[in-house]
Amino acid sequence: MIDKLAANAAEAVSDIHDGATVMIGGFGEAGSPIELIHALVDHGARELTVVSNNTGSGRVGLAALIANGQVRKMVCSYPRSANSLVFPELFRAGKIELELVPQGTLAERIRAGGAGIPAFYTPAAAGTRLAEGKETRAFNGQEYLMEYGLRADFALVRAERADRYGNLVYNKTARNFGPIMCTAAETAIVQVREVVEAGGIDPECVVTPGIFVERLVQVPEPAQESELVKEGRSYP
Amino acid sequence: MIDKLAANAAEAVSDIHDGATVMIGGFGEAGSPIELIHALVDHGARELTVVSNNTGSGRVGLAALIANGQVRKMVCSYPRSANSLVFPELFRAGKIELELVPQGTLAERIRAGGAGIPAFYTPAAAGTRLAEGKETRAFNGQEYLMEYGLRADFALVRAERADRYGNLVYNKTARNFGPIMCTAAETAIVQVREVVEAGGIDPECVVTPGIFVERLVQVPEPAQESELVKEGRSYP
Amino acid sequence: MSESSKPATAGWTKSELARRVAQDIPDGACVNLGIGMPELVAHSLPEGREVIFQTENGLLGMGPAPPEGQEDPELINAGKKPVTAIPGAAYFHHADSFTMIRGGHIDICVLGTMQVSATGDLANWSTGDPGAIPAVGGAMDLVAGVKSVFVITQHATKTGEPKIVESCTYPLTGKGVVSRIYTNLAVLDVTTGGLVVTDLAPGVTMEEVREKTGTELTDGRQGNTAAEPPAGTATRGVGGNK
Amino acid sequence: MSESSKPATAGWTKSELARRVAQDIPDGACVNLGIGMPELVAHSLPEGREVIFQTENGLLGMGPAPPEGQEDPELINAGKKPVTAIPGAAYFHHADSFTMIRGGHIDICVLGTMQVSATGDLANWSTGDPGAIPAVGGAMDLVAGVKSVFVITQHATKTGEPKIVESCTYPLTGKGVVSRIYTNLAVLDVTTGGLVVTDLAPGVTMEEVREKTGTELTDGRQGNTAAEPPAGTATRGVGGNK
Repeated sequence: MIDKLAANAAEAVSDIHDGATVMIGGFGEAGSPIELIHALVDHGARELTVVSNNTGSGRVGLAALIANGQVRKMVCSYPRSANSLVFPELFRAGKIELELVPQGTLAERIRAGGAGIPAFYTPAAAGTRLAEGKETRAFNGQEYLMEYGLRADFALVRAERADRYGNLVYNKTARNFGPIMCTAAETAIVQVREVVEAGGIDPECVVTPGIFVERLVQVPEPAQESELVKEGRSYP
Repeated sequence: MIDKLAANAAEAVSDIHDGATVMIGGFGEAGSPIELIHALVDHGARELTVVSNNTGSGRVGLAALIANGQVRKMVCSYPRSANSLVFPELFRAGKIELELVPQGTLAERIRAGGAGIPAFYTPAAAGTRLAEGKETRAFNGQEYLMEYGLRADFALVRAERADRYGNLVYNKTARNFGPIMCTAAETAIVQVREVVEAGGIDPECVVTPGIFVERLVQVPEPAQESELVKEGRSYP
Repeated sequence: MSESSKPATAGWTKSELARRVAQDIPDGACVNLGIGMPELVAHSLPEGREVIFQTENGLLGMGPAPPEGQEDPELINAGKKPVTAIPGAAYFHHADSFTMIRGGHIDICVLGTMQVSATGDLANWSTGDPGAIPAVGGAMDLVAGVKSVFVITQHATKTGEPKIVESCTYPLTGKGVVSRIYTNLAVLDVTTGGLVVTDLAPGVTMEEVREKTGTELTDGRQGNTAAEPPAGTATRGVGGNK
Repeated sequence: MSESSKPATAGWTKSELARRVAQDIPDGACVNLGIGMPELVAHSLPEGREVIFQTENGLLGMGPAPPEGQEDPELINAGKKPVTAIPGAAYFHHADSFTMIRGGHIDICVLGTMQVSATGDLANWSTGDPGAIPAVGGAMDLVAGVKSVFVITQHATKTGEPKIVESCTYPLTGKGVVSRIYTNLAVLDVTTGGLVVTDLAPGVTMEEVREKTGTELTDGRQGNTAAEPPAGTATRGVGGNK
């Protein structure tokens, strides 16, 4: 019987290897799989390339992973925000690389990676500094950049509910990058609040079909990143 | 107040002009917007380019539109099927053009057109007769074809339920090309069985957000193409 | 003839400016608002006008901020602040969100800026300072894909430097992407013939606007090509893209 | 020493062949079945093996045909025949469906064929006859994207022409895409060293297979590199991609 549920977060992330590319869902704290990230901190894999829209806040979640020196390179659209302390410090010190990608291009590159599209053209960033070194091409007189599909060894994603096949639904704007990251990773690892019986999710309302999910971890009451930051917590 | 509901199918298709490109949803009869197509037969616009997976069956729906001499060119993946009579006859007589596109490439071209992607690369059809005349490019040692995004002046789509904003849900495998065609057309015209109040569709379950839909027509009991074909009916 | 001796405080306040922008957003439009001053536009729509707000982090039909205590950390806007969803809203993932944006499905986006040029170049993401952490977010996708890009900004910087310039010195967000500029002093259309002033804030003169602008301006107010209208009678010739 | 004098009816029946294919589909696999003979595979799985079927027209978790009278014209497979959905199924649109297919998320597809070559070229969409209506459907996307492409076919045409050939004469569906060929006579792996026979149907000899094949074959049955095993003892060395 197909059952993708892992015993816990530690088991789910245990084969993430040094040098892996890891996509991490979330837009700010919304959709950030904080328990999976903390398990990855405990696990200790290093030299990671992390693809995520932001770089975390405070010293928990993604920021803790970065603070712990496990990340060699970030691929993201917006690496600074109100409580983002760790990344800016390491970046200024030259201790972490950054590939800055416009948010829509980041999303489309991930989607392309998952869909078997090796490259596509986008108008975003044409004529700007972020076009430097990129191939350009005109279609109907407008300039476009060629961008490559992006794939990862692992994705860490947070969703609301799953069945044993890995079918997923999300919660509100915590959906963001989760569905496309599941498609673009060899191994998509998803933490969910709730696991239901097969058939417990309306097949018309499935957002991520189970084919894109390899492992599930149930975390009924995930920590709230902003609360931890407010309390001045750090991980580990 | 935003309300996209048109009085009837005739009104909804009344500005489809001669020479227009029209995407028509459906995989076989599932999702085929038969009442909108019949309204387009009545309306009479000619020299149309029609993008649709198939070419209809019998002498109703899409087959009736073709039989009526309104279609200059079909863009589709599978123009023949058990009851497909009209297209093969006209095609052999040289009276209709065909652009044959692999089904996944067709879907991706429509999706790209709707997403502002002018072109992309796909492995499908590389090294085959359908690659003739197409630009190829190698990525990681594999050969890909460059394919262009596809847009249309109009889309005719069938969905299950809508609210006044044009948010849509579909029914089972009748979903097929509908959601992507809505994104790729200047004017997406959708026939639905049911119209509900704003808020009557769970925002987590909306398949086509209303931004992609321009007009709605309510058809509570659409005709079933296969039934009409079985009865030997033709339209008009 | 100079009126530059008028107090520098003449012009629209931020909330008046937001209302001035909102006035040009047609009924039924789909609009994306940038972070900061653009967000004020949502609360400034004329009575009876229904506008749909999209936020690129995955919500169409964004409503106002929730009452205190009812914030949901999983229901936020692009600025990561708590919002609500209207009846008839839809959630979607990031690739679908940027299908809306890049695919030309959003009618208007309203963005703040650091500089905007005579040809509609926009610079609003980086000072180019080598010590700064570069962060672009969705701005480059928005300006590349949304049908009309409105800029809302103070006419000049706090130190009096023009933000409307012949050519941007800051790194660009997009080339030739801005349709219209709303400042505390004036409304300017970006045309193939350069910037055209179509409206002045009450008490503001063309001379003052010209003095505070780093590029040439045409006076395109209705009935005026060069002369000043009597104060307070500036007609509003801009009706959005209705 | 030739055994070609055996009756031509030796080998697997269609349903035995479908079972032989099903035996190599590992537990938990996601599988797409082509129209026609491949559809038989769905009903031929060994007891206790859970396999998820995808149909490219928008359903993951396709179940068997419904009882007569309970057909739903909006719940069909790629062959446009009525099917059902299992508990835990999901519906999706065509772009998402081909994300599964092109993106390498489907483990196995089983397709019929007109010809297949020594290098795994597949020709199953067109005779190339100028009078034929060309129709390709999703076959080219499937062979380009699915991890393992299994072909299920009669070993030869009705008129006795080999379908397994040195090089296809019909227009290709894809180049070098086939992993394994299942015929009424044998199972053949496509390897960089050419076609390798890994299993024979009961009562079928290597000689017979070679005679009916248009290209060279290696005998790769366990314990055999060239010699024939005693009839009926052909071991089954192929365990799918478990």
